[in-house]
Amino acid sequence: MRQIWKNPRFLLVLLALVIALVLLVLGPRAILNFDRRHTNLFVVLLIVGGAILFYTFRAQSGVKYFIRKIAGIAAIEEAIGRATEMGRPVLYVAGTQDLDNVQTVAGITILSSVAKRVAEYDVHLEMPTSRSLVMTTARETAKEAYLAAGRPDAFNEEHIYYVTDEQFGFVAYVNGYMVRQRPATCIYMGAFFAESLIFAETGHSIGAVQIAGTAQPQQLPFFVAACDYTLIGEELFATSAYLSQDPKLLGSLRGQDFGKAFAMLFILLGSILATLALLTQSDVLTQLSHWLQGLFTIKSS
Amino acid sequence: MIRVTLPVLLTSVVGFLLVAAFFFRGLNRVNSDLSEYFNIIAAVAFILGGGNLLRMHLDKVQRRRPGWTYSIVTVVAFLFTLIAGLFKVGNSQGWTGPVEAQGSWFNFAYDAMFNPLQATMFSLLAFFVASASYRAFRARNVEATLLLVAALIILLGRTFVGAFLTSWLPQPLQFLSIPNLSNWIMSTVNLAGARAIIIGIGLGVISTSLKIILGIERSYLGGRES
Amino acid sequence: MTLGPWLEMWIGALLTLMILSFLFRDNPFYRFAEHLFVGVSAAYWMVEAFWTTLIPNLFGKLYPPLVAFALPALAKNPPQVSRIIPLLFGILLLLRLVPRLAHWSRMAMALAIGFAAGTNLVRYLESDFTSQIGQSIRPLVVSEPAFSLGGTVSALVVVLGTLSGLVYFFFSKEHKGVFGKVSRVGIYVLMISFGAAFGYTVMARISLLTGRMEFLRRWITQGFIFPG
Amino acid sequence: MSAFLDRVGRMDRRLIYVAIALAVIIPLVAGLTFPVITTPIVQNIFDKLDSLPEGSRVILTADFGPSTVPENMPMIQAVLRHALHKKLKVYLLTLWATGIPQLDALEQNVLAKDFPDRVAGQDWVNLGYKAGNQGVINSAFSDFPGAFPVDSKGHDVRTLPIMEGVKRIADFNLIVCIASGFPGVKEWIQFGGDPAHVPVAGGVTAVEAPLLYPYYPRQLLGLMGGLQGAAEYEAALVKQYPEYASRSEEAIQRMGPQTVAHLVIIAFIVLGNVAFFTGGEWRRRRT
Repeated sequence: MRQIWKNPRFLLVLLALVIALVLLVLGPRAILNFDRRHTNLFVVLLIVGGAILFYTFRAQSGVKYFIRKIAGIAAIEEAIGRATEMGRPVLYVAGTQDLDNVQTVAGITILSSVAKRVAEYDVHLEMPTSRSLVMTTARETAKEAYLAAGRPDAFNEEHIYYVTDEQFGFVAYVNGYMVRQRPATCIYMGAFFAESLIFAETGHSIGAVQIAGTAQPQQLPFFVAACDYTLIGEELFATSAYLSQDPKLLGSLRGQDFGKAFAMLFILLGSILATLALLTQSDVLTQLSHWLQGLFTIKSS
Repeated sequence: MIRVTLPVLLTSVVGFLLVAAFFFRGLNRVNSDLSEYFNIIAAVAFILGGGNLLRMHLDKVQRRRPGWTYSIVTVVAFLFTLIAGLFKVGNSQGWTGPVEAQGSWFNFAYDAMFNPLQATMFSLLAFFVASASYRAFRARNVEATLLLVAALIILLGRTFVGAFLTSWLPQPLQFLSIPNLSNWIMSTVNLAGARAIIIGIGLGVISTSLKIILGIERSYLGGRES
Repeated sequence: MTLGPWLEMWIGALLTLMILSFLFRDNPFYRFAEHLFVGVSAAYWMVEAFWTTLIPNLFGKLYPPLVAFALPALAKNPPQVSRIIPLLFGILLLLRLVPRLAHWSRMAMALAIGFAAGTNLVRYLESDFTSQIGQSIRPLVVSEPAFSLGGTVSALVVVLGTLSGLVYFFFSKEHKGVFGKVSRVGIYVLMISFGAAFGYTVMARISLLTGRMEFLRRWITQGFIFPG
Repeated sequence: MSAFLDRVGRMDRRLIYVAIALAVIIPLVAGLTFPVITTPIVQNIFDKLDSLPEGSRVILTADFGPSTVPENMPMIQAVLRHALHKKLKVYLLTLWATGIPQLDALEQNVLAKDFPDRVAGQDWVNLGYKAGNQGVINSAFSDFPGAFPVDSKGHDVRTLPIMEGVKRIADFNLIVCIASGFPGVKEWIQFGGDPAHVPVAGGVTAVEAPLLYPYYPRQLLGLMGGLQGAAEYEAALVKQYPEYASRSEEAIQRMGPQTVAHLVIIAFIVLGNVAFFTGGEWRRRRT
């Protein structure tokens, strides 16, 4: 019973209570005022979110799921080992955006696993940040990770520091750091914009192993072209689960696969229906096709 | 208790409230208020970040550590711009004028130093795009070959060479000409690839956000069951 | 050209050359420009945050007369007591400077991360997941105004390309057999779209350098005439 | 020979940087220009405008701010010169508050200088800026004079001869939207072109173009993408009407460095692969 508030189920119940309380306090006006335009989104969230939670809790209660290997994630462990052998630092950049971007939060959760390994290998981890809030959170996360790895004394807060909010001022600094300290491994995890290629090309020029992960579609071509390994979009969000091997997190990946199957089913179903409606020109099929597409169309305000 | 559970609980409540604010019309003030709260916290965080930057460089100067002369440059530039901006030095309209007002020292720092440095760092991309193309577009395996061919077709399509190279094609085969092929790739294969990636990202964000809100993903707090 | 712009042109030109020198190799000139840029830009964003967030949104709303010296228009608004909350969280964050109370700063981080999770979840649910499925639902055949083979092939390529791309992202299923083959087609689609996107943006990058070279040409032609 | 190719395969980055720098500087200094071949996606716009009979009505929008003038301005100037040459009735307007200076610039640089004989309110009209984004198109769909009651000088549109017979968007023969974001080409297709069955052509910045390809060719008859698109339209205009050569080649001139830099990059890619196939790496992999 003592560990009650560690158990997610307890948290879930507590949450439901808090939310019900908030809605009651705000008065029935808010509850009755359900935004009809977002009904289809609410249904999609229930289905996809429900699947993710279902598989998460099933995995927690012991069900084992197959998880395919992702080369980029496996390479992270090797790359930290390489840095240790060469006695050179590991450079970690959690994107150039602030904590209100969930890709940055993903970069911080991956830092937790990377910092554990860095603590075990006792190699120097250097993490310049482009936002003050990211600096403070990353220091907290890394300190906890060193503690979990049993090496609290090895942690030095000075290695995680704020440089500047300016995207290209930050890149100018990191370029200088790379060519002078010559890190053996560069890990970029988070939201990047045009500066992605500058990191990757400078990193290549000093011969570092580079692993990048981002969910900014426009930057993926540059990371894929210039880095040794690239985690593409959704793979960035799966990295924390892979590295921590936490059954709950691995289970949620299976839930995400359900979401992909859901998307594929409706794209295929919808397209075939639209084709038949077009060819047969039958009213029934046309209405059905419009209805199905309407489910996934955003009603503008 | 304070170290892990309380923060996780706060994250959950804030997350739940924002999701609810999206679905219940009565709550949308929550969204605007919380985004202003975030901006304020991020602005206060500057004291920690900027303060640490200043302390780090001052420390380097005092201890004469290697590269300390350059740290003097950062400290002087930082203090000059900070004081010029906070006290609106040289601002024609005094305190009430916009901080970037023409003629103010802060505006001078922006026009003379910030702007050219930013534009030039950005322009380095022209060089790096060339060196990355030279190095990465090599037919090592099937994937790299497809990357190479697609890039070449689009690059050729952007110059007159593309049209010249395939102008000899007979009329029925003109759809294979480089300009048409590059338009076709952009509107079909590129579109399909982008759609698959974006749907995947959507799922990744929904899953990560749900795990954070329900306290399942808490490794950002170190995840130690303290 | 008067003295001010002439001086700014010279400083800009020298800094431009210092940054470009990095392409050759790291050198004292680049190192100077880099440290200068870090100092100026860090302070620049701090000042912006102060005058556009802290003054108008925190102090301006919490106790308007406090900011009357800079924003007289705000002075008569009634104080908004709710601004105590962000002030409180700001103070909690600053407790990091007090070692004994440092862990209280986690509450400010928790609020930020909760904000990220809540806002991103609904935005990506709407614009990235749901509406992309809606836009992918298209007839597989083009027969308006007349049957077009090209149009039909294109429609098929788009739908099948999207489906195979999604198959590549499956985590919990072995990429073997038919599933493995479709996944390979998926990575091929992704690689072609990355190559095309890379080729397409080269032009935008080149124009950045053209802009800088035009600036340097103006410096060379006009910079050496001392403003009278 | 293979030693040379091996070295080519692993050429020093700095050689590439020097080549790119020269590829930009030389055309800039020498004012080099290259033949610009108009591709179908831009030629369709030119042919459509060229095919319209005299007196046809064309909406020409300047939905972009000052920051994208280098890419968008050459497009709108070329289309305006072409429309005026064909004696079409041109209705200039913008849905961007920051678009007004661009409309005024068109009046000075194109209308006043090249077509001084054309009468405002009869051959062309500047309807200025209207707030409301796609809402403006929506209301213009059913009542165009209602959506744009006054022109940029404040005259009541109902008194202007050019507005005779103009009730709805369907009364127009073509919509050409020059834009850089929202509201832009997509909104003019969804709220104007499609419902009113009026053909829509677009001209956007290079970054925006890929997002609009899916609408081409059925909902969007043509699209100018970035400086390249502007240069292609200018090339088509000058080929058909050589008298505009001197005044309408702004984009073509700025395409000099772009074309050379692209050719240099293509050459390096080809060189890299030639060295790769003949050099050691390929043979080592094969044995």
